[in-house]
Amino acid sequence: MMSVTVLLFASYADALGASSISIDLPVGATVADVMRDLRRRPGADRLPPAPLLAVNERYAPVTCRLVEGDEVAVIPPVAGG
Amino acid sequence: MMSVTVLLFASYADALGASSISIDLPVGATVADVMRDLRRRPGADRLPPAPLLAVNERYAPVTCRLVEGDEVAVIPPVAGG
Amino acid sequence: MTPLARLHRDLIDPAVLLRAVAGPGNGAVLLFLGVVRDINDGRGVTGIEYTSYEAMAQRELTAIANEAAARFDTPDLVIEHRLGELGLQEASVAIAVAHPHRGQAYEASRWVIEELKRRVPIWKREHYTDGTREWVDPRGHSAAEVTR
Amino acid sequence: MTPLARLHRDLIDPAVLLRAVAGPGNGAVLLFLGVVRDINDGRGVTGIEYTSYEAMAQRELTAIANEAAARFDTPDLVIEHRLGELGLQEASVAIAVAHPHRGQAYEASRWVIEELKRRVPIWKREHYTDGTREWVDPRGHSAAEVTR
Repeated sequence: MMSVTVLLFASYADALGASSISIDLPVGATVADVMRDLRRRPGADRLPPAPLLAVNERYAPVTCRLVEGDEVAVIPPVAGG
Repeated sequence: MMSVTVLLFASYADALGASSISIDLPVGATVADVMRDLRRRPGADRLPPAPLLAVNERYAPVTCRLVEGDEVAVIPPVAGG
Repeated sequence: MTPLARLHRDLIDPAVLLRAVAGPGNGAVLLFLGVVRDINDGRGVTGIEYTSYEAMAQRELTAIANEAAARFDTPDLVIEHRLGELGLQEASVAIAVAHPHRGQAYEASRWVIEELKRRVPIWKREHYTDGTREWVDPRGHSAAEVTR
Repeated sequence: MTPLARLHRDLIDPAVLLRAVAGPGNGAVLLFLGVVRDINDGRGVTGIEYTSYEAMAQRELTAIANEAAARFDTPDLVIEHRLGELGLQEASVAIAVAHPHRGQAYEASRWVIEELKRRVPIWKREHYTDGTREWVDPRGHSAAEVTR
Protein backbone atom coordinates (compact mmCIF):
# COMPACT_ATOMS: atom_id res chain seq x y z
CA MET A 1 0.00 0.00 0.00
CA MET A 2 1.00 3.62 -0.37
CA SER A 3 -0.41 6.90 0.84
CA VAL A 4 -1.15 10.03 -1.23
CA THR A 5 -2.49 13.41 -0.22
CA VAL A 6 -5.52 14.80 -2.03
CA LEU A 7 -5.99 18.56 -2.03
CA LEU A 8 -9.39 20.15 -2.58
CA PHE A 9 -10.05 23.83 -3.17
CA ALA A 10 -12.81 26.41 -3.24
CA SER A 11 -16.21 24.87 -4.14
CA TYR A 12 -14.75 21.33 -4.16
CA ALA A 13 -13.43 21.75 -0.63
CA ASP A 14 -16.87 23.00 0.40
CA ALA A 15 -18.54 20.04 -1.32
CA LEU A 16 -16.45 17.39 0.45
CA GLY A 17 -16.04 19.32 3.69
CA ALA A 18 -12.24 19.00 3.59
CA SER A 19 -9.31 20.70 1.93
CA SER A 20 -6.86 17.85 2.39
CA ILE A 21 -7.51 14.09 2.58
CA SER A 22 -4.98 11.30 2.97
CA ILE A 23 -5.85 8.22 0.92
CA ASP A 24 -4.27 4.75 1.00
CA LEU A 25 -4.01 2.96 -2.33
CA PRO A 26 -2.35 -0.15 -3.72
CA VAL A 27 1.10 0.37 -5.22
CA GLY A 28 0.79 1.30 -8.92
CA ALA A 29 -2.49 3.16 -8.48
CA THR A 30 -3.35 6.09 -10.76
CA VAL A 31 -5.17 9.38 -10.35
CA ALA A 32 -8.30 7.56 -11.56
CA ASP A 33 -8.12 5.38 -8.44
CA VAL A 34 -7.96 8.51 -6.28
CA MET A 35 -11.06 9.83 -8.01
CA ARG A 36 -12.92 6.52 -7.52
CA ASP A 37 -12.16 6.72 -3.81
CA LEU A 38 -13.22 10.36 -3.62
CA ARG A 39 -16.51 9.70 -5.38
CA ARG A 40 -17.60 7.34 -2.61
CA ARG A 41 -17.44 10.18 -0.07
CA PRO A 42 -20.39 12.33 1.02
CA GLY A 43 -20.71 15.49 -1.10
CA ALA A 44 -18.77 13.99 -4.04
CA ASP A 45 -21.94 14.15 -6.16
CA ARG A 46 -21.15 17.88 -6.41
CA LEU A 47 -17.90 17.24 -8.31
CA PRO A 48 -18.16 17.42 -12.12
CA PRO A 49 -17.61 14.25 -14.18
CA ALA A 50 -14.07 15.19 -15.25
CA PRO A 51 -12.46 17.85 -13.08
CA LEU A 52 -9.02 19.30 -13.81
CA LEU A 53 -6.30 17.43 -11.94
CA ALA A 54 -2.73 18.09 -10.88
CA VAL A 55 -0.02 15.85 -9.49
CA ASN A 56 2.77 17.50 -7.51
CA GLU A 57 1.79 21.01 -8.68
CA ARG A 58 1.52 20.19 -12.38
CA TYR A 59 -1.57 19.53 -14.45
CA ALA A 60 -1.83 15.79 -15.08
CA PRO A 61 -4.21 13.34 -16.78
CA VAL A 62 -6.35 10.91 -14.83
CA THR A 63 -4.12 8.08 -16.12
CA CYS A 64 -1.07 9.44 -14.27
CA ARG A 65 0.55 6.73 -12.09
CA LEU A 66 1.24 7.72 -8.50
CA VAL A 67 3.96 6.93 -5.97
CA GLU A 68 4.07 7.14 -2.18
CA GLY A 69 3.72 10.72 -0.94
CA ASP A 70 2.39 12.23 -4.17
CA GLU A 71 0.15 15.26 -3.89
CA VAL A 72 -2.98 15.06 -6.06
CA ALA A 73 -5.03 18.24 -6.48
CA VAL A 74 -8.58 18.38 -7.77
CA ILE A 75 -8.84 21.78 -9.43
CA PRO A 76 -12.13 23.69 -9.77
CA PRO A 77 -12.57 25.96 -12.79
CA VAL A 78 -9.84 28.57 -12.27
CA ALA A 79 -10.94 32.17 -11.77
CA GLY A 80 -7.81 34.26 -11.39
CA GLY A 81 -7.39 37.78 -12.73
CA MET B 1 -7.06 91.16 -52.00
CA MET B 2 -7.11 89.26 -48.73
CA SER B 3 -4.50 88.20 -46.25
CA VAL B 4 -3.94 84.71 -44.79
CA THR B 5 -1.44 83.45 -42.25
CA VAL B 6 0.73 80.47 -43.14
CA LEU B 7 2.14 78.41 -40.30
CA LEU B 8 5.23 76.24 -40.69
CA PHE B 9 6.50 73.70 -38.19
CA ALA B 10 9.53 71.58 -37.35
CA SER B 11 11.63 70.75 -40.45
CA TYR B 12 9.43 72.92 -42.70
CA ALA B 13 9.97 75.97 -40.47
CA ASP B 14 13.71 75.26 -40.57
CA ALA B 15 13.59 74.93 -44.38
CA LEU B 16 11.88 78.27 -44.97
CA GLY B 17 13.48 80.03 -42.01
CA ALA B 18 10.11 81.12 -40.61
CA SER B 19 7.30 79.66 -38.54
CA SER B 20 4.65 82.17 -39.61
CA ILE B 21 4.29 84.06 -42.90
CA SER B 22 1.54 86.47 -43.91
CA ILE B 23 0.55 86.14 -47.57
CA ASP B 24 -1.69 88.43 -49.65
CA LEU B 25 -3.87 86.67 -52.22
CA PRO B 26 -6.75 87.59 -54.52
CA VAL B 27 -10.24 87.02 -53.12
CA GLY B 28 -11.36 83.44 -53.90
CA ALA B 29 -7.85 81.96 -53.69
CA THR B 30 -7.34 78.38 -52.50
CA VAL B 31 -4.70 76.55 -50.49
CA ALA B 32 -3.05 75.67 -53.82
CA ASP B 33 -2.40 79.38 -54.36
CA VAL B 34 -0.76 79.58 -50.94
CA MET B 35 1.50 76.66 -51.87
CA ARG B 36 2.41 78.27 -55.22
CA ASP B 37 3.47 81.41 -53.35
CA LEU B 38 5.43 79.41 -50.78
CA ARG B 39 7.28 77.44 -53.44
CA ARG B 40 8.84 80.62 -54.82
CA ARG B 41 10.56 81.29 -51.50
CA PRO B 42 14.16 80.30 -50.61
CA GLY B 43 14.32 76.86 -48.97
CA ALA B 44 10.96 75.74 -50.42
CA ASP B 45 12.76 73.11 -52.50
CA ARG B 46 12.99 71.18 -49.20
CA LEU B 47 9.19 70.83 -48.97
CA PRO B 48 7.78 67.55 -50.33
CA PRO B 49 5.54 67.62 -53.44
CA ALA B 50 2.29 67.22 -51.52
CA PRO B 51 2.58 68.04 -47.82
CA LEU B 52 -0.28 67.62 -45.39
CA LEU B 53 -2.28 70.82 -45.01
CA ALA B 54 -4.70 72.28 -42.49
CA VAL B 55 -7.01 75.28 -42.60
CA ASN B 56 -8.07 76.77 -39.28
CA GLU B 57 -6.80 73.78 -37.29
CA ARG B 58 -8.45 71.10 -39.44
CA TYR B 59 -6.89 68.93 -42.12
CA ALA B 60 -7.95 70.28 -45.52
CA PRO B 61 -7.33 69.50 -49.19
CA VAL B 62 -5.28 71.78 -51.41
CA THR B 63 -8.50 72.77 -53.21
CA CYS B 64 -9.94 74.38 -50.06
CA ARG B 65 -11.09 77.97 -50.74
CA LEU B 66 -9.83 80.59 -48.30
CA VAL B 67 -11.23 83.78 -46.80
CA GLU B 68 -9.61 86.77 -45.18
CA GLY B 69 -7.82 85.89 -41.96
CA ASP B 70 -7.68 82.11 -42.52
CA GLU B 71 -4.81 80.21 -40.95
CA VAL B 72 -3.16 77.72 -43.29
CA ALA B 73 -0.74 75.20 -41.77
CA VAL B 74 1.77 73.13 -43.70
CA ILE B 75 2.16 69.96 -41.66
CA PRO B 76 5.34 67.85 -41.69
CA PRO B 77 4.98 64.08 -41.15
CA VAL B 78 3.57 63.90 -37.63
CA ALA B 79 5.68 62.19 -34.99
CA GLY B 80 3.71 62.27 -31.76
CA GLY B 81 3.67 59.50 -29.22
CA MET C 1 15.72 42.50 -14.92
CA THR C 2 14.48 38.93 -15.03
CA PRO C 3 10.73 38.38 -15.33
CA LEU C 4 9.00 38.39 -11.95
CA ALA C 5 5.82 36.77 -10.72
CA ARG C 6 4.46 37.39 -7.23
CA LEU C 7 1.42 36.09 -5.41
CA HIS C 8 0.76 38.07 -2.24
CA ARG C 9 -1.70 39.56 0.21
CA ASP C 10 -0.54 43.22 0.14
CA LEU C 11 -2.11 46.02 -1.88
CA ILE C 12 -0.75 46.17 -5.42
CA ASP C 13 1.25 49.37 -6.01
CA PRO C 14 1.36 50.27 -9.74
CA ALA C 15 4.37 52.55 -9.19
CA VAL C 16 6.44 49.60 -7.97
CA LEU C 17 5.65 47.60 -11.12
CA LEU C 18 6.38 50.55 -13.41
CA ARG C 19 9.75 51.09 -11.76
CA ALA C 20 10.59 47.40 -12.00
CA VAL C 21 10.13 47.18 -15.78
CA ALA C 22 11.88 50.46 -16.67
CA GLY C 23 14.96 50.09 -18.85
CA PRO C 24 16.87 52.50 -21.09
CA GLY C 25 16.06 50.67 -24.34
CA ASN C 26 12.31 50.46 -23.73
CA GLY C 27 10.02 52.76 -25.71
CA ALA C 28 6.69 51.39 -24.49
CA VAL C 29 5.37 50.43 -21.09
CA LEU C 30 2.00 48.79 -20.59
CA LEU C 31 0.30 48.29 -17.25
CA PHE C 32 -2.83 46.18 -16.95
CA LEU C 33 -4.86 46.18 -13.74
CA GLY C 34 -7.77 43.88 -13.08
CA VAL C 35 -9.92 45.53 -10.43
CA VAL C 36 -12.91 44.48 -8.33
CA ARG C 37 -16.10 45.94 -9.76
CA ASP C 38 -19.36 46.54 -8.00
CA ILE C 39 -21.49 44.41 -10.27
CA ASN C 40 -21.07 41.03 -11.98
CA ASP C 41 -23.71 39.24 -14.06
CA GLY C 42 -26.21 41.79 -12.81
CA ARG C 43 -25.59 41.12 -9.10
CA GLY C 44 -24.31 43.78 -6.71
CA VAL C 45 -20.84 42.85 -5.41
CA THR C 46 -19.33 44.15 -2.16
CA GLY C 47 -15.96 42.40 -2.34
CA ILE C 48 -14.08 39.34 -3.54
CA GLU C 49 -12.09 36.72 -1.67
CA TYR C 50 -9.21 35.15 -3.62
CA THR C 51 -7.75 31.79 -2.69
CA SER C 52 -5.25 29.56 -4.49
CA TYR C 53 -3.28 26.35 -4.62
CA GLU C 54 -0.43 28.59 -3.69
CA ALA C 55 2.65 26.52 -4.60
CA MET C 56 1.22 25.57 -7.98
CA ALA C 57 -0.15 29.05 -8.66
CA GLN C 58 3.28 30.54 -7.98
CA ARG C 59 4.85 27.96 -10.28
CA GLU C 60 2.36 28.66 -13.10
CA LEU C 61 2.68 32.44 -12.73
CA THR C 62 6.47 32.18 -12.94
CA ALA C 63 6.19 29.92 -15.98
CA ILE C 64 3.86 32.39 -17.70
CA ALA C 65 6.24 35.29 -16.97
CA ASN C 66 9.18 33.35 -18.42
CA GLU C 67 7.25 32.10 -21.43
CA ALA C 68 6.03 35.64 -22.20
CA ALA C 69 9.55 37.02 -21.88
CA ALA C 70 10.83 34.50 -24.43
CA ARG C 71 7.86 34.68 -26.77
CA PHE C 72 7.72 38.48 -26.90
CA ASP C 73 11.43 39.08 -26.50
CA THR C 74 11.65 41.24 -23.40
CA PRO C 75 12.89 40.46 -19.88
CA ASP C 76 11.02 43.46 -18.47
CA LEU C 77 7.84 41.87 -17.25
CA VAL C 78 6.17 41.67 -13.84
CA ILE C 79 3.01 39.83 -12.82
CA GLU C 80 1.41 40.29 -9.40
CA HIS C 81 -1.73 38.61 -8.12
CA ARG C 82 -3.47 39.30 -4.83
CA LEU C 83 -4.85 36.74 -2.44
CA GLY C 84 -7.24 37.30 0.46
CA GLU C 85 -10.14 39.69 0.86
CA LEU C 86 -10.35 42.54 -1.64
CA GLY C 87 -12.62 45.57 -1.50
CA LEU C 88 -14.24 47.30 -4.47
CA GLN C 89 -11.80 48.88 -6.93
CA GLU C 90 -8.80 47.12 -5.42
CA ALA C 91 -6.53 45.52 -8.02
CA SER C 92 -6.56 41.71 -7.98
CA VAL C 93 -3.97 41.40 -10.71
CA ALA C 94 -1.34 43.67 -12.26
CA ILE C 95 0.78 43.01 -15.33
CA ALA C 96 3.53 45.40 -16.35
CA VAL C 97 5.49 44.92 -19.57
CA ALA C 98 8.10 47.16 -21.11
CA HIS C 99 9.48 46.67 -24.61
CA PRO C 100 11.42 48.63 -27.20
CA HIS C 101 8.24 48.60 -29.37
CA ARG C 102 4.60 49.07 -28.43
CA GLY C 103 3.14 46.32 -30.62
CA GLN C 104 4.86 43.58 -28.68
CA ALA C 105 4.13 45.26 -25.34
CA TYR C 106 0.39 45.10 -26.10
CA GLU C 107 0.60 41.52 -27.33
CA ALA C 108 2.64 40.35 -24.34
CA SER C 109 0.31 42.00 -21.85
CA ARG C 110 -2.78 40.48 -23.43
CA TRP C 111 -1.19 37.06 -23.73
CA VAL C 112 -0.21 37.04 -20.05
CA ILE C 113 -3.68 37.90 -18.74
CA GLU C 114 -5.35 35.31 -20.97
CA GLU C 115 -2.87 32.59 -19.93
CA LEU C 116 -3.25 33.56 -16.28
CA LYS C 117 -7.03 33.22 -16.49
CA ARG C 118 -6.72 29.94 -18.33
CA ARG C 119 -4.31 28.02 -16.14
CA VAL C 120 -3.30 29.56 -12.80
CA PRO C 121 -5.08 27.75 -9.94
CA ILE C 122 -6.67 30.74 -8.25
CA TRP C 123 -10.33 30.94 -7.26
CA LYS C 124 -12.58 33.74 -6.20
CA ARG C 125 -15.66 33.94 -4.06
CA GLU C 126 -17.81 36.99 -4.64
CA HIS C 127 -19.62 38.61 -1.74
CA TYR C 128 -22.96 40.07 -2.78
CA THR C 129 -25.02 42.98 -1.52
CA ASP C 130 -27.71 40.53 -0.34
CA GLY C 131 -25.20 38.95 2.06
CA THR C 132 -24.64 35.74 0.08
CA ARG C 133 -21.28 34.48 -1.25
CA GLU C 134 -20.51 32.29 -4.21
CA TRP C 135 -17.50 30.73 -5.87
CA VAL C 136 -17.25 32.07 -9.38
CA ASP C 137 -17.06 29.76 -12.37
CA PRO C 138 -15.86 31.96 -15.22
CA ARG C 139 -17.34 29.54 -17.74
CA GLY C 140 -20.56 31.35 -17.11
CA HIS C 141 -22.43 29.82 -14.20
CA SER C 142 -21.91 29.95 -10.46
CA ALA C 143 -20.33 26.98 -8.74
CA ALA C 144 -23.62 26.35 -6.95
CA GLU C 145 -25.39 25.95 -10.27
CA VAL C 146 -22.71 23.66 -11.69
CA THR C 147 -23.10 21.15 -8.94
CA ARG C 148 -26.88 21.05 -8.76
CA MET D 1 -15.80 61.34 -15.89
CA THR D 2 -15.75 62.73 -19.41
CA PRO D 3 -12.81 61.78 -21.63
CA LEU D 4 -9.83 64.09 -21.12
CA ALA D 5 -6.97 65.09 -23.40
CA ARG D 6 -4.10 67.24 -22.20
CA LEU D 7 -1.03 68.61 -23.93
CA HIS D 8 1.46 69.99 -21.42
CA ARG D 9 5.05 70.58 -20.39
CA ASP D 10 4.99 68.94 -16.95
CA LEU D 11 6.16 65.45 -16.11
CA ILE D 12 3.47 62.83 -16.69
CA ASP D 13 2.34 61.23 -13.42
CA PRO D 14 0.84 57.75 -14.02
CA ALA D 15 -0.90 57.82 -10.63
CA VAL D 16 -2.90 60.88 -11.66
CA LEU D 17 -4.15 59.13 -14.80
CA LEU D 18 -5.01 55.93 -12.92
CA ARG D 19 -7.02 57.90 -10.38
CA ALA D 20 -8.82 59.83 -13.11
CA VAL D 21 -10.17 56.74 -14.89
CA ALA D 22 -11.19 54.79 -11.78
CA GLY D 23 -14.90 54.01 -11.52
CA PRO D 24 -16.91 51.45 -9.51
CA GLY D 25 -18.12 49.53 -12.58
CA ASN D 26 -14.69 49.14 -14.19
CA GLY D 27 -13.02 45.74 -14.07
CA ALA D 28 -9.98 46.56 -16.22
CA VAL D 29 -7.59 49.49 -16.32
CA LEU D 30 -4.92 49.84 -18.98
CA LEU D 31 -2.11 52.38 -18.89
CA PHE D 32 0.14 52.88 -21.90
CA LEU D 33 3.31 54.96 -21.61
CA GLY D 34 5.48 55.94 -24.53
CA VAL D 35 8.94 56.67 -23.15
CA VAL D 36 12.17 58.13 -24.56
CA ARG D 37 14.63 55.36 -25.30
CA ASP D 38 18.37 55.62 -25.63
CA ILE D 39 18.62 54.30 -29.16
CA ASN D 40 16.62 54.77 -32.37
CA ASP D 41 17.45 53.30 -35.76
CA GLY D 42 20.81 52.34 -34.35
CA ARG D 43 21.76 55.86 -33.23
CA GLY D 44 22.44 56.80 -29.62
CA VAL D 45 19.80 59.25 -28.33
CA THR D 46 20.31 61.63 -25.40
CA GLY D 47 16.88 63.27 -25.38
CA ILE D 48 13.91 64.36 -27.48
CA GLU D 49 12.35 67.75 -28.04
CA TYR D 50 8.60 67.73 -28.76
CA THR D 51 6.88 70.61 -30.50
CA SER D 52 3.35 70.95 -31.89
CA TYR D 53 0.76 73.00 -33.68
CA GLU D 54 -0.68 73.37 -30.24
CA ALA D 55 -4.25 74.51 -30.90
CA MET D 56 -4.79 71.86 -33.56
CA ALA D 57 -2.99 69.16 -31.59
CA GLN D 58 -5.25 69.85 -28.60
CA ARG D 59 -8.28 69.72 -30.86
CA GLU D 60 -7.22 66.41 -32.43
CA LEU D 61 -6.34 64.84 -29.08
CA THR D 62 -9.74 65.81 -27.69
CA ALA D 63 -11.44 64.43 -30.79
CA ILE D 64 -9.56 61.13 -30.44
CA ALA D 65 -10.51 60.86 -26.75
CA ASN D 66 -14.18 61.46 -27.55
CA GLU D 67 -14.19 59.13 -30.55
CA ALA D 68 -12.55 56.36 -28.50
CA ALA D 69 -15.07 56.84 -25.69
CA ALA D 70 -17.96 56.41 -28.12
CA ARG D 71 -16.39 53.63 -30.17
CA PHE D 72 -15.33 51.50 -27.17
CA ASP D 73 -18.17 52.52 -24.89
CA THR D 74 -16.42 54.00 -21.88
CA PRO D 75 -16.12 57.58 -20.65
CA ASP D 76 -13.11 56.70 -18.51
CA LEU D 77 -10.25 57.66 -20.77
CA VAL D 78 -7.38 60.13 -20.41
CA ILE D 79 -4.70 61.06 -22.94
CA GLU D 80 -1.70 63.20 -22.00
CA HIS D 81 1.13 64.27 -24.30
CA ARG D 82 4.26 66.12 -23.27
CA LEU D 83 5.83 69.05 -25.09
CA GLY D 84 9.31 70.50 -24.64
CA GLU D 85 12.60 68.81 -23.83
CA LEU D 86 12.43 65.26 -22.51
CA GLY D 87 15.23 63.21 -21.02
CA LEU D 88 15.75 59.47 -21.41
CA GLN D 89 12.99 57.29 -19.96
CA GLU D 90 10.62 60.22 -19.49
CA ALA D 91 7.11 59.53 -20.76
CA SER D 92 6.13 61.51 -23.85
CA VAL D 93 2.61 60.13 -23.97
CA ALA D 94 0.28 58.40 -21.54
CA ILE D 95 -3.07 56.80 -22.27
CA ALA D 96 -5.25 55.46 -19.48
CA VAL D 97 -8.48 53.59 -20.20
CA ALA D 98 -10.80 51.86 -17.78
CA HIS D 99 -13.66 49.64 -18.87
CA PRO D 100 -15.96 47.02 -17.37
CA HIS D 101 -14.22 44.44 -19.60
CA ARG D 102 -10.55 44.00 -20.50
CA GLY D 103 -11.00 43.25 -24.20
CA GLN D 104 -12.34 46.69 -24.94
CA ALA D 105 -9.78 48.36 -22.66
CA TYR D 106 -6.96 46.82 -24.74
CA GLU D 107 -8.63 47.72 -28.01
CA ALA D 108 -9.36 51.29 -26.96
CA SER D 109 -5.82 51.88 -25.73
CA ARG D 110 -4.27 50.55 -28.92
CA TRP D 111 -6.68 52.49 -31.13
CA VAL D 112 -5.89 55.75 -29.32
CA ILE D 113 -2.11 55.47 -29.67
CA GLU D 114 -2.37 54.53 -33.37
CA GLU D 115 -4.74 57.43 -34.09
CA LEU D 116 -2.53 59.81 -32.13
CA LYS D 117 0.50 58.81 -34.15
CA ARG D 118 -1.46 59.09 -37.37
CA ARG D 119 -3.05 62.49 -37.03
CA VAL D 120 -2.01 64.69 -34.10
CA PRO D 121 0.30 67.49 -35.30
CA ILE D 122 3.20 66.92 -32.96
CA TRP D 123 6.83 66.64 -34.04
CA LYS D 124 9.96 65.46 -32.36
CA ARG D 125 13.61 66.29 -32.78
CA GLU D 126 16.00 63.68 -31.47
CA HIS D 127 19.27 64.73 -29.88
CA TYR D 128 22.05 62.25 -30.57
CA THR D 129 25.13 61.23 -28.64
CA ASP D 130 27.30 62.74 -31.40
CA GLY D 131 25.82 66.21 -30.67
CA THR D 132 23.59 66.40 -33.77
CA ARG D 133 19.80 66.84 -33.80
CA GLU D 134 17.26 65.76 -36.34
CA TRP D 135 13.52 65.98 -36.87
CA VAL D 136 12.12 62.48 -36.99
CA ASP D 137 10.02 61.30 -39.91
CA PRO D 138 8.31 58.16 -38.63
CA ARG D 139 7.79 56.96 -42.19
CA GLY D 140 11.31 55.68 -41.91
CA HIS D 141 13.79 58.33 -42.90
CA SER D 142 15.05 61.45 -41.17
CA ALA D 143 13.69 64.82 -42.25
CA ALA D 144 17.13 65.70 -43.61
CA GLU D 145 17.01 62.75 -45.95
CA VAL D 146 13.47 63.52 -47.10
CA THR D 147 14.43 66.90 -48.33
CA ARG D 148 17.67 65.98 -50.05
